[in-house]
Amino acid sequence: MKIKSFLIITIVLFGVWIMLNNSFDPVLLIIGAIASAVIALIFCSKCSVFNDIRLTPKSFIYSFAYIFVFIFELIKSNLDVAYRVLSPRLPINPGIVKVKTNLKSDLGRMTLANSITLTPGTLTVDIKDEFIYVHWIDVTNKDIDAATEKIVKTFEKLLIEIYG
Amino acid sequence: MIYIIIAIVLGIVMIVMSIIAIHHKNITLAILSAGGVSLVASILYLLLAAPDVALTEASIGSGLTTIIFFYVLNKIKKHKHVEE
Amino acid sequence: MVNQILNISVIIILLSVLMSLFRFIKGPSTFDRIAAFDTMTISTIGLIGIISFLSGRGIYLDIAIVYGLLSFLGVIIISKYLEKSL
Amino acid sequence: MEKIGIEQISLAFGFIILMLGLWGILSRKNIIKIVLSFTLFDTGLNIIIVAIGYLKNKTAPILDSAELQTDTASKIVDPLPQALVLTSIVIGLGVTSLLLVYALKLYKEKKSLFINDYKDLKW
Amino acid sequence: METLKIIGAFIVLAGSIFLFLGSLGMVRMPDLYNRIQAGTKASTLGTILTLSGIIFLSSGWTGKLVILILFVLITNPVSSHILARAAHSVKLKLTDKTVTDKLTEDEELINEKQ
Amino acid sequence: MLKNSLILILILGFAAIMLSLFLSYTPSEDLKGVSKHYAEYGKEEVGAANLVSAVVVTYRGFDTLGEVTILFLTASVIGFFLKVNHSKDDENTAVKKYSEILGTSAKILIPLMVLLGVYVFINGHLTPGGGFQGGAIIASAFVLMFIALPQRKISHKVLSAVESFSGLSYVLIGVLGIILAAGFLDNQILSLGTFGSVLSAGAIPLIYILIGLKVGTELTGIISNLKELQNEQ
Repeated sequence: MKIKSFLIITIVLFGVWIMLNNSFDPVLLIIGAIASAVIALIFCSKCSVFNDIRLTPKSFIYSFAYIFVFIFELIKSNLDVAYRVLSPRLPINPGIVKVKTNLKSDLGRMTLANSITLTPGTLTVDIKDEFIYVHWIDVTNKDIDAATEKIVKTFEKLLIEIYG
Repeated sequence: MIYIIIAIVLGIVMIVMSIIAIHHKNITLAILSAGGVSLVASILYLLLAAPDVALTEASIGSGLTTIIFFYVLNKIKKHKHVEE
Repeated sequence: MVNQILNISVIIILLSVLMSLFRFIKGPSTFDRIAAFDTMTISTIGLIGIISFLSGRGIYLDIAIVYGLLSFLGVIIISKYLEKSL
Repeated sequence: MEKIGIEQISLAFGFIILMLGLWGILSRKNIIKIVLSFTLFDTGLNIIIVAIGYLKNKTAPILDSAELQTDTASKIVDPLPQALVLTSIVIGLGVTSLLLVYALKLYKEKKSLFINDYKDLKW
Repeated sequence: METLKIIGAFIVLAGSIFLFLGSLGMVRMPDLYNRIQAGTKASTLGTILTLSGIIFLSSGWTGKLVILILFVLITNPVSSHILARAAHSVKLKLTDKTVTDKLTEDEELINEKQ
Repeated sequence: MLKNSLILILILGFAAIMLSLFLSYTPSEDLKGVSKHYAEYGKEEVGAANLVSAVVVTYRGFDTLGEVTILFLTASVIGFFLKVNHSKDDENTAVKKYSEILGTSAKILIPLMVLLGVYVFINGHLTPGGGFQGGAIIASAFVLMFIALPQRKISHKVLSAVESFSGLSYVLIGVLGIILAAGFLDNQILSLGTFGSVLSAGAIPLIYILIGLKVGTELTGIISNLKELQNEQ
């Protein structure tokens, strides 16, 4: 299992290296490969962030779907912010609610929390075990299940296919 | 022309931040503002065609100096709460 | 044409920097000021991008990357310090 | 408006920040604030040096395109002040961290950061 | 080619308008959490749009700009989450309009049990 | 009150001097003197695309050696002042307030930041940046590690070993310059290569790698000394 995490990190770092340098000079590629392998060995010999990623075709399809859903939600959330900021009497009704998530993997939980922060009217305040505390700018329902249905479900059903 | 406007606005930001850094009672905020002065100064260096200096100022002058300030302040505050 | 539109966007970004500066001066608590600082630095990343296009030097983008990372680190440090867990 | 360039503006702001830093060093009572003013002073001085090295309508001294590699001297700004400022910033970090550690040590001795409490060398 | 550049310039303009809205929210909103909400979302999309507009304008820099966009996308929500969390842990007051605060209730429950 | 007015008079005097300097300042049109030499012949003599790097590492290499020495002395003095006793009662607060999201994102960001530092100092002779900046970025990555993942430890022995090794090699390269080329810290001990590629500019990339490692480990050492002091009573 360790070797998989190491390989993924090396490949990611190598990709970043190529994009930073913006050239395919063989000397640069060799230096980059060595540097990425050494960094991955030093900093990620124990960490297991990327272990939970499923490398199946299905998960790739879901990743693409996730990216599109995310961009759509991001634009929607900005229009929402624009509406709230520009309207003269500030239509807000804020509060901190509690929602529940079934995700287990670290990376999945981080992605979920970041997505919640960037989607309309919500901000992750804290995450404890399976509960996420969310600051919601327009509380429509204080109940856990109803809030979960509204805030989390769009992303979770995609993320659970990618990270398991 | 546009560079002159950018430089004037950045200069105003820098002066306001340095006045806060010197005169505000809250010392956390003073350190943050001093870091902000360095961070804004690095854009001014960029306008003055000095990218090397800008990179150095952003990484060393702003980043590490602020970090060391906060570590020392944290150590001092552990002994006793010092508000100026 | 392109340069005129870019000049307008630079002026809008500068206005937004000044407005964040207003919150930075006024903000009742320290946290409000940190949030204003964060917004200000993120806006300046866009400003650096436009400056590097107007000067025609792609190497200026390196500074934007370092700048973004270090402003992130600054916000983390100061929040952790205020939370008393540095 | 034609005559005023970005270098004069930066020079003026650099002078103002340097003055503010000097004012802070001389008038503040808290040691941390004095060190902070010292870093401001440093920043102002660096801005002045870089602004003096700037030449109108010229670009950064990094020859990454073929166009810049011929007749270089008429196309770039002065690289020498930039190199000196680079050294100055790094040494500024060293000096600042030393000052701060001294302040920490002083605080442990006297339990105070207030400069008027240190009267040992006053006659 | 020219139209592509003009499209890019308009994308940059849209990005700067979002950045402006973010700062406006920073000024107008009544308490810290709402300010962070407006600030983070608008500044993230604003920066992304600005940088991707520059991709249209100057195609040679795509790699670095994509890296920059990814960095912003990872770091910006994390920093606002940490800020909100720290503010809540030192019990910063929420605005009077607040309807509910489940996190404080839960923390009080835990403290009572101990 | 008297003191404040004295300070004010002093500042005003300085301001008058500065104002006269500012008013008499006339921007120059062209490079003069030694800068002109650097700009015209830097390409053939040093072979670095970034002329600032050429000045810092080769033309004024002694300054840089002194700078590295000053940083080393600072780190030693700080280590001497803050005698660390490795106590065990540590980090309860840090672990209690450990944030999961920050931890996960730090696990992704730390390798990326270190890679960015490596990029900055390997390309020091082509793009803005160099050993000092790259070292500072690596040190910032370690700071993020200290904050976000308090359970991870770094070994001081490895740090000081890397630091001593790179400092020694830097001086050795300087001495090699006396033997193989024109003088101390001359970069022509390796061939200049094609202008604008990675392996060009003689010894500059090598020197920048060494400086980067040295500065990075030194600054990390300073910060970790300051951090471990937190636990001492």
